[in-house]
Amino acid sequence: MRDFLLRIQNLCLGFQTEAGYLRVLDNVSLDLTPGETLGLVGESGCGKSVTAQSILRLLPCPPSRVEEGHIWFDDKDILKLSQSELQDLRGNRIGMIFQEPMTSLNPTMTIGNQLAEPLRLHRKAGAGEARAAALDVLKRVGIGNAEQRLNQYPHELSGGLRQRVMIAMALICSPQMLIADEPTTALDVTIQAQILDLLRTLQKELGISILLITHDLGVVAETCHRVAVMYAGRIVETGTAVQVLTDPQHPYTRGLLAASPRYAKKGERMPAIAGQVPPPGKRGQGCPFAERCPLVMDICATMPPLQGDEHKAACWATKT
Amino acid sequence: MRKFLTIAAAALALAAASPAFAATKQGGAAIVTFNNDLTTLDPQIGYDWQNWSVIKSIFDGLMDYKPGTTELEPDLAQSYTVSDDGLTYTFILRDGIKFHNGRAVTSADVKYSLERAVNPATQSPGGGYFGMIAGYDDLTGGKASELSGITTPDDKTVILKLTRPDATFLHLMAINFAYIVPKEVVEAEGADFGKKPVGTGAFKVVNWTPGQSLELERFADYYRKGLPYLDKLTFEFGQDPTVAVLRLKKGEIDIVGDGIPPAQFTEVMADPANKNLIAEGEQLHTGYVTMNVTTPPFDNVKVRQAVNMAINKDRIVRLINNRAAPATQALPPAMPGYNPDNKGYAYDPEGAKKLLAEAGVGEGFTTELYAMNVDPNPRIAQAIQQDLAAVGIKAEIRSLAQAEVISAGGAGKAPMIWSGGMAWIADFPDPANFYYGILGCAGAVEGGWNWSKFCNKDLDARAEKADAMVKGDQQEARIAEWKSIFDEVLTQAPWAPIFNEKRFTYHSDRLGGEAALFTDPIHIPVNYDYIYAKDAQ
Amino acid sequence: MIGYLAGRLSASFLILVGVTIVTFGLTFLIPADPVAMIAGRTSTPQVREQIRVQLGLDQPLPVQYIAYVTRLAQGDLGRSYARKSDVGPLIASRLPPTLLLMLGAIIAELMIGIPAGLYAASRRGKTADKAAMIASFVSISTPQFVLGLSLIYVFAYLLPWAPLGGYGTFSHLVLPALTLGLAGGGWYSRMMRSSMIEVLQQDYIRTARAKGMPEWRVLLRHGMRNAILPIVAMIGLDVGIFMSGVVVVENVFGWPGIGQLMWQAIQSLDIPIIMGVTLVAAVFIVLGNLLADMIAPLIDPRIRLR
Amino acid sequence: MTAFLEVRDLKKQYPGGVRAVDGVSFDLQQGQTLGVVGESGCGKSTLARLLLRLIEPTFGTVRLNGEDLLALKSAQLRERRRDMQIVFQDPYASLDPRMSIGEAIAEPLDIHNIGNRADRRAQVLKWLDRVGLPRTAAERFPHEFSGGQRQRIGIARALALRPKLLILDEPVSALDVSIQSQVLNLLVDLKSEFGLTYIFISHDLSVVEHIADQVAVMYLGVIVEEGPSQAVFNAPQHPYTQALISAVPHPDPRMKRQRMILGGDPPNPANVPTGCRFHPRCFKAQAICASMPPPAQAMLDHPAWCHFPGP
Amino acid sequence: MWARFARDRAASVGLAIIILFTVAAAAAHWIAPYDPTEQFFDGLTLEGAPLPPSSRFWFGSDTNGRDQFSRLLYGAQTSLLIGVLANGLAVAVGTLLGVTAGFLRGLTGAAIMRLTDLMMAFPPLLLAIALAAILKPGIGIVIVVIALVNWVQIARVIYAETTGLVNREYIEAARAMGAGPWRILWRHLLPHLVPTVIVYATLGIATTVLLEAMLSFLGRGVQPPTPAWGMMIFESQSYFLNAPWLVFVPGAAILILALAFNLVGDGLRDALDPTQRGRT
Repeated sequence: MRDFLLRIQNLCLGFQTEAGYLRVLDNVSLDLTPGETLGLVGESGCGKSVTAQSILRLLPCPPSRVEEGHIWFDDKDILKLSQSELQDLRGNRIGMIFQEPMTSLNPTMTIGNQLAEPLRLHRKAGAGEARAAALDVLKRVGIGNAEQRLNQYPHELSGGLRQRVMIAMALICSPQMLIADEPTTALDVTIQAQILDLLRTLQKELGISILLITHDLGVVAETCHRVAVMYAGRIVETGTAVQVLTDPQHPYTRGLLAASPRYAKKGERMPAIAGQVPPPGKRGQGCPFAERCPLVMDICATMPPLQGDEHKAACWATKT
Repeated sequence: MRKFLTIAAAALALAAASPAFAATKQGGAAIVTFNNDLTTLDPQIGYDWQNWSVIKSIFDGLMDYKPGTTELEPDLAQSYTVSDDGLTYTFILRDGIKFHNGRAVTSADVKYSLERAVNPATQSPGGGYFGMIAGYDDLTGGKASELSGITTPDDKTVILKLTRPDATFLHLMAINFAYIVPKEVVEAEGADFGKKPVGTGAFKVVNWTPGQSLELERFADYYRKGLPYLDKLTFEFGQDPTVAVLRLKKGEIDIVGDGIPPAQFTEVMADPANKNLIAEGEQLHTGYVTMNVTTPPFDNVKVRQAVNMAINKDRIVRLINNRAAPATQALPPAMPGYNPDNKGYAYDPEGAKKLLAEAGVGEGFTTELYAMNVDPNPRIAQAIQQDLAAVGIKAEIRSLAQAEVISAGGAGKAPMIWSGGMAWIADFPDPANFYYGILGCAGAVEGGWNWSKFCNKDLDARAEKADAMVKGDQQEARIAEWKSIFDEVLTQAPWAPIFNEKRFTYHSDRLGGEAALFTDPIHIPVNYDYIYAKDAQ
Repeated sequence: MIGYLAGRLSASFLILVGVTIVTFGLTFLIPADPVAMIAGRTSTPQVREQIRVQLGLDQPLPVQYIAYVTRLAQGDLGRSYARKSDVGPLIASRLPPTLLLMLGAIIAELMIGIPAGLYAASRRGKTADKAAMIASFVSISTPQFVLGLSLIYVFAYLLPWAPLGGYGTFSHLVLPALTLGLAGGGWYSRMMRSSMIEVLQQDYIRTARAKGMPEWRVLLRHGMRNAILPIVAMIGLDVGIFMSGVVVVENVFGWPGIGQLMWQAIQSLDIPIIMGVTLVAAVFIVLGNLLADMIAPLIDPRIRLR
Repeated sequence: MTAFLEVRDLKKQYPGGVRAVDGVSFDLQQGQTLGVVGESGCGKSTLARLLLRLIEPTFGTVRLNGEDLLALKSAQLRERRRDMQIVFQDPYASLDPRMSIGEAIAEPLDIHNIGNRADRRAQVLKWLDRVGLPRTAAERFPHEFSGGQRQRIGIARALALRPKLLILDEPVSALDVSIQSQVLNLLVDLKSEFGLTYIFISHDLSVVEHIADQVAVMYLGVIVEEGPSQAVFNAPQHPYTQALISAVPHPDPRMKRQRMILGGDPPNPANVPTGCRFHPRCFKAQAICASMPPPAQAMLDHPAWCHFPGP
Repeated sequence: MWARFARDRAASVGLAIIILFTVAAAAAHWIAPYDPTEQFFDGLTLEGAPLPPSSRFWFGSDTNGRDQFSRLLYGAQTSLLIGVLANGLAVAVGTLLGVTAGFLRGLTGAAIMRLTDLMMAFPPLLLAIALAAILKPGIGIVIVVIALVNWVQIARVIYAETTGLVNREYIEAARAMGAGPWRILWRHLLPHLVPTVIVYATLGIATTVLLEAMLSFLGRGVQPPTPAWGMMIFESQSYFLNAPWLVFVPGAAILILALAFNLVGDGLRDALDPTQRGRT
């Protein structure tokens, strides 16, 4: 039995809209062990960001609603925590960073104040103590001129630096877990390489668990121990990074890998997955990928379960 | 009761009650409210109804009127003599008259004050009154810096030489423009003299916060011993009269300076608690409609008469809560020269139509009626408009700021003007004051105040002849002549007289004094020098 | 930052010069002859002519304008025709009540607008939100003189809780300040609501929540400061709106400020006062905008870059 | 032979000293695809707009089929725009949200007075078919479509005028991988079908590698390396190109590569370093790099602007 | 769009009120019990005070003894006319100048914006008096003056929006297609400004009526005895304690009409936005 830090069980979640209730997460289950990096991959609209945000219950409620499921963190169900218990968890035991370092920092507060905020909140740190800690963490995430940076505002920093500040802010209370929601998507490749390198280093040094949300299989390959692939609100494949990326079982994962321009032959048509991701509300009872799937069968009208041991896939066509 | 309150009766009452004055004790204070701020307290400059009475309590002139009446008496002058030809007046000043700054008044101050009024540099609106003093033209023309007609042989004597006899001259020595000011203070303060006035009057200024309040204090060295009665007199500004009435009911203030606002008039009058608190009196006032006689169709006397007949004065009087009496002629009833036998034009729309037809405008015409834009004037104008419409005259109303109406009137651009809000309240109680500026040729020039542009050389000559009658025994004949002049004016009909306004002063129960003091025809509205505080008695 | 301020200052100066030109030009179109107002009913044409020369009205317009500006530069705003006193001190004595009233109105509108907007934003789409927004429309739709009279009628006449008018104590200030500020409060509540709703959707609000901040601190510490920017810009414009508003409100309440002065001057067409108040009002409007320009970078450091 | 598109020393300088594009020259033959790669702020999007004169260049020449575009008067230029069109990165921002799809696709025809209403309507339907959208799309509005569909609309609109040159400014960057490959395929198909010439601008090297015949690598407003796609990707000469290629993550976790991680921040066009613009971040930098701009050095078969080119 | 609008209950109520007022104004001649200018002899008490509401005068009589209800109905004509035309003109001028300044920028744009700065620093009343001195008083001048005073704020808002829109990529796309400036203005800028324009066209009603009252008072506006709501209030302002119906009846009419326009404006803004169409 593995020792789980975070365990999401059968999470079903949706939004109440004018057009009615739309389910966006369907039976999502995930495990994260201490010191592990789990990649959650999928295309836009697949529910990966919603999953990440639901862990810290950051989705406004209403319109969002959890139909059923549990999110266990350290043997407590986050979904049942009181508001103050939840606030004690956020930023303190679980840190989170977002896709847009540009807009995720408050433009009207200095870096120093924003960094200090979690410490003052959770540790009741004094101003001097918080400042020292902020300096320390800025250095740790590789920001030079830390003293000077503390007094600067977000707009005075480049995108890469801002993302480092975000990471520093998430780490300042030494959390057990970090949720990184598309942390490099808005960055240039050379900067992306820096940030991914930083995440790897930090994880080795601090031993924290990371849930990394991304759409880029390359990022997963370079950073994650294990991977979960999401499609239309469901986990369709999960396993170690090597298993999933070198021996994909689900036709969607396969298609995704094949569509990467890396693998396409010059001058040839690229292997593409036809069609679109069905939007929430137009997802039936069966396999959501069925309408785009080359291997579609009659049985696909019912949802296949995740099958397998370590490497699981939710597809009728694949043997496990 | 109301009959008792006519001017003459009030004067009698005052005279009869005069021993009681001796018993009146000094002390106490009163608060008067005004909506608008006071403009200036400079006697040579101040010329609106609001500062008029306040100036009278701070300054004095050679002559004055008996309180509550229109009867002349010497004031700072102990006595005066008039030469037989009526061209030389000699005034002897009283002893012991001091300015508020402690300096004694001399004859030089009188000369300086009159010259100051005439000198164009002062920009006095009343300088023109003194045109009969010798040297006037030289001073106004910039050829002299003094009035050659005024000499001061000694500290107490002032001799005034006139270029023509003028029966109104003693009245002129009693109006504010002729009040005595101390030269050294005027020169030291310059333009600020109107804000920090120093006079010889019953009250002196203690503090003036523009827009808020003016505090006056009894002048201890006032030459009339025992006067004034009040120790302190405070004016509060920016007080809406509606609010002021409510505050008076609560006992917070003593006099509603602006009078009872039309909106509350009926309610206040109906309240039995106010029975003894409202003083009613007449004013030397006529409200009238001018018709520009130089432009058609008002160049036709029949049209002007028709207008006189078309207007229902009774209804207009009711519109302003009966605070006036329908006017029959240009002069108000309390003015010498008023002809009680002349009933003027009766309301007769049919007759008016007939006259219009005779004048060749039977099908009616379109014209403009100017009026000042402050209540109740636009309402009165609308009432006139409706009456005119009934006889076929379509008058568009131009409801404008006072200055614009005056400008339009002066320029002769206004076919008809309703005079309300700018109307003639006499500066002194003499028919002459109702003639030259507003009905004579002198006023019928560009910028003048004769808005009808009515200029009748014969009448002017007769008026001058009447005013040359200066001797005591000629006075009856003089007034008779004026009466006939004004009868002729009525026939020529440059105006349509509408009503004579009455004044109602609402005061607190704390204040005492004859009703005539609260509706003084000279100290409009209140003679502050003689009213007293009941709680000091 | 210094360049930014210098630019704002020189622009402000140009506006003031423009105001003097336009004011001066417009007053010549007003059909009231100052000489007639000064000279009075007994004056002779001779005296009137002399006064005309004294006032310099016989000079060509550009000469008169230069004389006017020269006097202005020396701090001389001219002399009132109707009030026979210098305009400068007159306005100076009327300014404190007006500034007090405007301050009261700004406080009133902020105290109404910001909490109402915040509350509506936090209850978005609920009954409370809708009620607040209807209320804001009512306050915007009410003409000030109707509002002022209604407040007097109810709170000073029917229920004598406040004085009927006048100046002096705090209780005198309440109704006029409310009258002047209520419409602004309506505007602000709408602006604050939409601005706050926008801010609440920003990523950094999510960041703040992810840090574990209690909701009220998120609203106040991260939300307010960012949402208030458009309102700060409005406070500058408010000065201008108030400058018109005080004319009405001061009259309704007998408040001895420059609004009342202006109203009386307009009624008597006392041109020097009209010009003086216009100029002083323009100075305050310009100062108000300048102040808003200076406060904005303190709230949002990004503006310093401009 | 003159090139189809000839660009010489093109410069755009903004007030305040920002040198967004600082002397770019290249030739492009008809039917070819030029890929322009670089990171944000390198000037590649400005270059696209300069070529179309959506931004007025400060200096330089652009010749299309021998005609100097920069000499055209504005009316002539608008006319000439029939020949060259652009597809933007953000398909949502580049479609007027208040215009239906049909109106949007018909607009270029409308502008150039091509055909009557019915003709234009037919064209709209034809192009909808061609880019793989349902005909019902004509009546709908941009917000009703997904990113990939919107980009198809953008392409249809650009092609409606049958241009010769199509500039694609990051056309697939905002799209998901599975959609990206669909759009790339569509672009390849359209190019051969209509004989188009492409300038394909992207920060994504693998996409450029796939689609481009020629590649130009831009850094801080200048081209640092240029050549046939295969040559540049297989044997990059400039250290920046090398770093760029190595920074792209590869979706095979078993591939253990030696990665070059560039230090420092992305370049700032308001503050261009002296000498070689790349020297502050370069692992090969020497003294000369800070003082002298590097000349073009052709190693193997393509030029790189570096003092020390080569692997 | 109409379906969306109809679903907005507040806006529908607003529209109903506007229609009701418009109909009442148009039919004033048939609905009004009396001539609005007739000063009745029995319209005042013997002491000359106006009469409170009664069966003879439904909303009481005014200080000249005229029927307040009839004046209110006829006044609706004037006030609606002024409100709609003056605001329309102001919005047209403001939009035109704002768009021009935002679209052209450069010298023209700067000149227009400096003009707005100047106008903002300037009391509208003075402008009104001076202008009125040249023009003949009446409804026309009220409309012109109000337009001149009110365009400024609209121009600034439109300018700000235009500068934002001009930088949008779809404008660039239109230019790339070869669209000329006029086309961009008409097809791509103005449609986006319509919601703002509508909101301002409706929000200004209350201010407009106030200005009308002031101008009428100064003798530049509606000439007596023609009734207009603002003037009706101003005329009887001092009677509000003793004859409150004189102030509060037309006051309520202004408030209700302005509120109705505001509600409709708000509703239209939401309904006109196609990004909201069919959206959840």
